Amino acid sequence: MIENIKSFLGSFFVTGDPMIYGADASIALATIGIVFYLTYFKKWKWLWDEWLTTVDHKKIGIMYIIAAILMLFRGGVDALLMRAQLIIPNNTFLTSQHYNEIFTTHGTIMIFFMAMPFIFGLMNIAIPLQIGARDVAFPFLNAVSFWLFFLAAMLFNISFVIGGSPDAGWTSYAPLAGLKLDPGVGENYYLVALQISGIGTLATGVNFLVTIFKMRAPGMTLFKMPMFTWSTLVTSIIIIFAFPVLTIALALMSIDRLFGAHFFTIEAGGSPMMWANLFWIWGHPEVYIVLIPVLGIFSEVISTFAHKTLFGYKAMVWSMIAISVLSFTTWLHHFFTMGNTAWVNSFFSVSTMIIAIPTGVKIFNWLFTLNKGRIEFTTAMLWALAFIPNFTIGGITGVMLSLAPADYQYHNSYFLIAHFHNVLIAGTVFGVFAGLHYWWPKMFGHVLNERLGKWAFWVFMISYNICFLPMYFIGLMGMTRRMYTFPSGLGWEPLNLVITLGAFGMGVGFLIMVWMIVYSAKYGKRDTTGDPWNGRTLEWATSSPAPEYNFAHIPQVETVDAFAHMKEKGTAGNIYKAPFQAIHMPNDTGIPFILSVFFFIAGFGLVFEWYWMAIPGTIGIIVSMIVRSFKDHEDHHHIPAEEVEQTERAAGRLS
Amino acid sequence: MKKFAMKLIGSCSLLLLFLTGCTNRIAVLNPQGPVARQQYHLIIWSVILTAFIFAVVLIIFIYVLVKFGRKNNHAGYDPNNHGNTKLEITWTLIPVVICILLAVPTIKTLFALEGPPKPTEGLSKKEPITINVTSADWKWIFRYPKDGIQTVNYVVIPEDTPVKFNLFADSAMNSFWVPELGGQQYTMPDMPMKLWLQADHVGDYLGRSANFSGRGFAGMQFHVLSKTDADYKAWIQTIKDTKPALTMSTYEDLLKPSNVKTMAFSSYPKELDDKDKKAMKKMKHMEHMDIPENHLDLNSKDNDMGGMDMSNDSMKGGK
Amino acid sequence: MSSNNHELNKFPWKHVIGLALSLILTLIALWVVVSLSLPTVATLTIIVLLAVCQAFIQLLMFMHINENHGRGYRILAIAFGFYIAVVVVYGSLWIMWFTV
Amino acid sequence: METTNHTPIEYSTEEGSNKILGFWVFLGAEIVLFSALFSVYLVLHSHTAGGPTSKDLFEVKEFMIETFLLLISSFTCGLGTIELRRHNVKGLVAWLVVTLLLGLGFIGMELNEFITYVTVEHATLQTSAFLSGFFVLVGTHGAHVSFGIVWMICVIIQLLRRGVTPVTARKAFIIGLYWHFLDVVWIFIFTAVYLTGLVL
Ligand code: HEA
Ligand code: HEA
Ligand code: CUA
Ligand SMILES: [Cu+2]
Repeated sequence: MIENIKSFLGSFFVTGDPMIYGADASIALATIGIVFYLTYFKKWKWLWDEWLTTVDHKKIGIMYIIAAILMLFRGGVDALLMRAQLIIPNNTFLTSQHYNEIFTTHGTIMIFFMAMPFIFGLMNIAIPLQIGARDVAFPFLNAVSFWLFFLAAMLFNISFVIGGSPDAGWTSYAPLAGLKLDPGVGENYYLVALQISGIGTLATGVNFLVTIFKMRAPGMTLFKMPMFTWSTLVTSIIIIFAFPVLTIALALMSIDRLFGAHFFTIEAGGSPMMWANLFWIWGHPEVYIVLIPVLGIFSEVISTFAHKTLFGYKAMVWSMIAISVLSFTTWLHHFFTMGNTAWVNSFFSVSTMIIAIPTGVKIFNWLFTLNKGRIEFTTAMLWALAFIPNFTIGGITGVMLSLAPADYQYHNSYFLIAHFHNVLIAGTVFGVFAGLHYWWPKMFGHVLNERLGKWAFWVFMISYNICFLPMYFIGLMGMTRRMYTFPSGLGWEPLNLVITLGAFGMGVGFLIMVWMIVYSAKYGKRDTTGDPWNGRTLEWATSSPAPEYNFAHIPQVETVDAFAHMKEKGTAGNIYKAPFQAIHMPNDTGIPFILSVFFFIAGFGLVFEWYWMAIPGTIGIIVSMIVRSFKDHEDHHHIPAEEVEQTERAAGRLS
Repeated sequence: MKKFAMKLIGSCSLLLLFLTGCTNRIAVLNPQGPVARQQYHLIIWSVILTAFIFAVVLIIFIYVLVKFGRKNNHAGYDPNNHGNTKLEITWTLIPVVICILLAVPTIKTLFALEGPPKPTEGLSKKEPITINVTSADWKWIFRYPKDGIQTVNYVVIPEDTPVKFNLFADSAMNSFWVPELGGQQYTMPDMPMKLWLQADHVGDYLGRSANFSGRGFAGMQFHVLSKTDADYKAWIQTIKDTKPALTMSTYEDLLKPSNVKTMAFSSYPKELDDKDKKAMKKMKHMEHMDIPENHLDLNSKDNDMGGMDMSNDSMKGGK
Repeated sequence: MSSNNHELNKFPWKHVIGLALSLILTLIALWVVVSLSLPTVATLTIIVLLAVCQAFIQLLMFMHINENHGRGYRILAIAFGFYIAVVVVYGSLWIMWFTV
Repeated sequence: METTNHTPIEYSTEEGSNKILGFWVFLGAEIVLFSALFSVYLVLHSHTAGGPTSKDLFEVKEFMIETFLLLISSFTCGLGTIELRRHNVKGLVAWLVVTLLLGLGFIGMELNEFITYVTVEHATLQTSAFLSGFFVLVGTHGAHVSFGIVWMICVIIQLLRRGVTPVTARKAFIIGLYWHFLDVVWIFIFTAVYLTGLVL
């Protein structure tokens, strides 16, 4: 009996590695610490009332961003561990198995649990404010999306200590990821966690699409929307039409693994290549899902700090629409080397390089927004400016990859690794950092420290180039990705060393940034006007942080850059002019959280194929949905006019 | 801002440095055969065009920052400058032209790579040879159907001769890559593939798997030795004379997950040849995937290796 | 019980026609497959076209895709969905059937 | 073209019309979801691994009855929507119940079909890639229908309890859209799986 329990625990918890015991201990300590803190300071009720049950888009946005920064840390530690292993040839710091798990979780976490949630967080913060709305179209669904993402991220992360992490790469190619070659539970974690967070992502897409289509302030026609709103609209469309394919791919692989079907197996006619096909039908649009929103952020930041209206507004919009339509016709460029006919490869080569054209249009429009501007070098602006050359490097190497015969030489080498970090970091990461600095005052009512921010910027940006530029060359030298170690004597040593140093430099940059956030929370300059940057769009028209109802009166929009126009005309004050009216707002609810906990339970059960756990979890999901269906007609309340008046007065807006 | 610009210029010149000098350590930029050379030309062509684009972006970028970024000097500030149709058309058309300039050689090269490479200038045309390659966990197995020998983790080819590599996989996918001789192709368990390569000269070229296949992946490295015709023939004879024969059970042991050193065998069981052949026949006739299952029989490990019956297509289910 | 809109009190012709059409198209498709021995490609083309017609019948006759209240957005969503569906199905078949 | 010159009750609130649009968008996503399943099925159709083929399995009579059941249920569901717009709870509920029964009939037949395949023909999910594709594609549709039945029951209960309000009307309208949509999907299954299975 005791032996049984022992051997069960031995396989349940990952054992045998001091690093993992360290992780076990720190997770346990952190959990105890948090529980103690909440109990001691009697914060449980606060946590539940203010956060776990909230449907306020601003709070949900903040939670997304906190979670994303934590995941950036986790993914970053993974990256640093990998780089530490590759600092010298034939290193034995990590075993092969451990390294494989680490790059898999690094890629997966960075894309699914860092990049996307960070972006969703900023969307949540900014979109309803930018379009002059009181909330998103479906606040309840919004909370569901967040909690599904959050609990899926937790599910994915516990794989590190319970059962073992996935080890077949973030692309999880069959047959390597199939049951026969990868029998552990790690791959199940990948499948189940991504499935759960994917559902949340799809819901986010629908939510923001409807929000932008239907909830804009009067007068804001589509072509008067701020650029971040446009980019969110386009992104939502890509999400809605790309994610179902991932849902299917994951589901089929799960059915293969759990129920012995033969979609991607080697036996019984399965087609491993079909996995690659499905994965990339989703996967290529996915890279634009994490890129296009930040293009919107850059447009906002560049036009704000060049103190100019955006150059070529219409071209900016149409190029994003073109990218979204084209993004669905290029997926094969990820497997040019799988024996396709020359016709197939030709088609996808050309369809891929065509994307350079609309992207280029955007680059030049930003450059000409800066032209004749009055450029103010705030930290947010620095991130946006650094984006332009750095992303262009990633973009043009993308075009080099798109030439299929040349890709035969680049594919899966460090050249590819360099390409996608150049676009993902110079694009997505710089973008969310710019957005974080830009909207921070709107979220918390104080400005981030500029001096520390600039330090973080320079350290991170320079290290980033030191880290990723050499990768192009080491790739051309023949080093492939996913090698847990490399032999000496091939001339790879110096470059690998430089790359690792760059990676740790980025770590330092990240630490400065964390310090900056902590420091600013204490000493940051308060933003009393609600408009710290002399902004151009409606989010700056309300106080910082915005009141629960966002705007006392829904603004009336006449032009692009609506708020700049209002300030010129002197009508900006209309938004908080007495008399006030009662405002209709959605109620807080615990159902999204509870529903997602059931998803977690069902998911954990599936990972271990414990149906005694998965089935009750599923029943819990269905019951939560039915309960919601029977209660959803009573989920609103009104904020009385007097309370609106008090709030506005407290924000110093009424004399 | 100056610092920033300096750094960018610095990294650019670094790029140039790498492209001009010391390329012989950079395998991809050191092509040793016609296939790699075609790809190399395409790569250089694309580097020139994209570098041009990058230069344009960089110049405008530095110009606007220097001109409009200086403190306290706002000459030329024009907050209402919001578009210029002529400019916008220009920067749409130039990339279009560049895309066309890239697309045409890409498509030409793709079709050219379908067949055996044309002989390198100044060298005579020779009959192609065929080598069957199987990736297993985690090693490369090479079979010479004409000479009946097998090697592991190294392969010898005659110089200046087109070699058709037929690619198979046991278990996971891998990718067969010898950068100095040419770009890669996957080996896939459900699907036979081919890759033409050719070495112009005698030499030792390093190859490795480019597609992750599990724990032993980093060790999936092999050497391609290119020899003169006479040396090649002599080598084959030596292998035949001095190396042991491969039995089916040794072969099955070989397929088990492990990293191994180089090996050679003077002969291998005929079944393996039949399997390779059968798979390839299916590839040729594979107008579409409407072919009986397990067209790569090599993978149905559990079928009866002794009594392979070619007329019977019944190795269903791999069980 | 009654509505002031006279449209609603009429016999539901649209729905009846929709049903009749869908039944007829279904039977035609079956007939093409079972009784006509056309070349495979022709048969498949015809039945796929018939299915697309049926989809339109459902959308127009039953699902009110064409009535007011945000018609543009609705049609956009469905049209984009069809675009992606065609790309996914056709693209996958092209890639997966004609490889090597 | 429908000329509705008044606003139907399900669209009468902002929430109602947002949710209906949201549901259409969701249907757009469902189109893609099924298209991915269709492409998998079609690619794997010939990968029978020596197991039964589509010609061995499909019975014209069976799948025609299934098709008619669904087509008619789509019609009755549409009649329900007309009653909804007449604010006639009884009529609406009656048609929904008819729809539901037809749907149950369909599910019953499909289950029966699956059970026959598994027990009589020994054609299971695990037999071949083709059958994996078949069971999962057709099964996903069946699961949608079953989910629709549970959902419709919930809507009927709410209609009976609360009558036609903007909230219940919106729900009744949306379940109608869902049901018609599943009919569209079935038409493609009928075409690409069953009829095609007789040809290829
Ligand atoms: C944010 C993410 C992001 C973005 C934006 C891009 C953008 C692009 N990517 Fe990248 N890509 C990835 C993330 C991204 N990619 C990832 C993660 C992978 C690897 C996945 C894996 O295997 O794990 C990958 C892999 C990848 C491959 C597969 C390579 C291989 O596996 O062998 C290819 C091949 O064509 C490619 C091409 C492109 C192209 C052409 C663009 C274009 O969109 C770039 C367009 C931009 C520009 C070109 C710059 C600006 C334009 C101008 C200044 C105008 C004029 C320019 C010209 C005419 C050249 N990418
Ligand atoms: C948005 C996405 C994103 C981001 C931001 C990053 C960020 C980084 N990535 Fe990567 N990466 C991917 C997406 C991303 N990556 C993907 C998709 C893959 C493919 C995976 C696969 O093959 O399946 C990949 C793969 C990948 C590889 C290839 C591994 C291999 O194939 O063998 C490498 C190697 O150097 C690497 C490095 C880095 C580094 C150094 C960073 C740096 O930017 C990280 C910056 C560092 C921090 C932010 C850390 C902060 C932490 C501290 C300061 C704490 C210090 C504490 C300790 C050391 C204990 N990444
Ligand atoms: Cu893949 Cu044949
Ligand atoms: Cu891509």
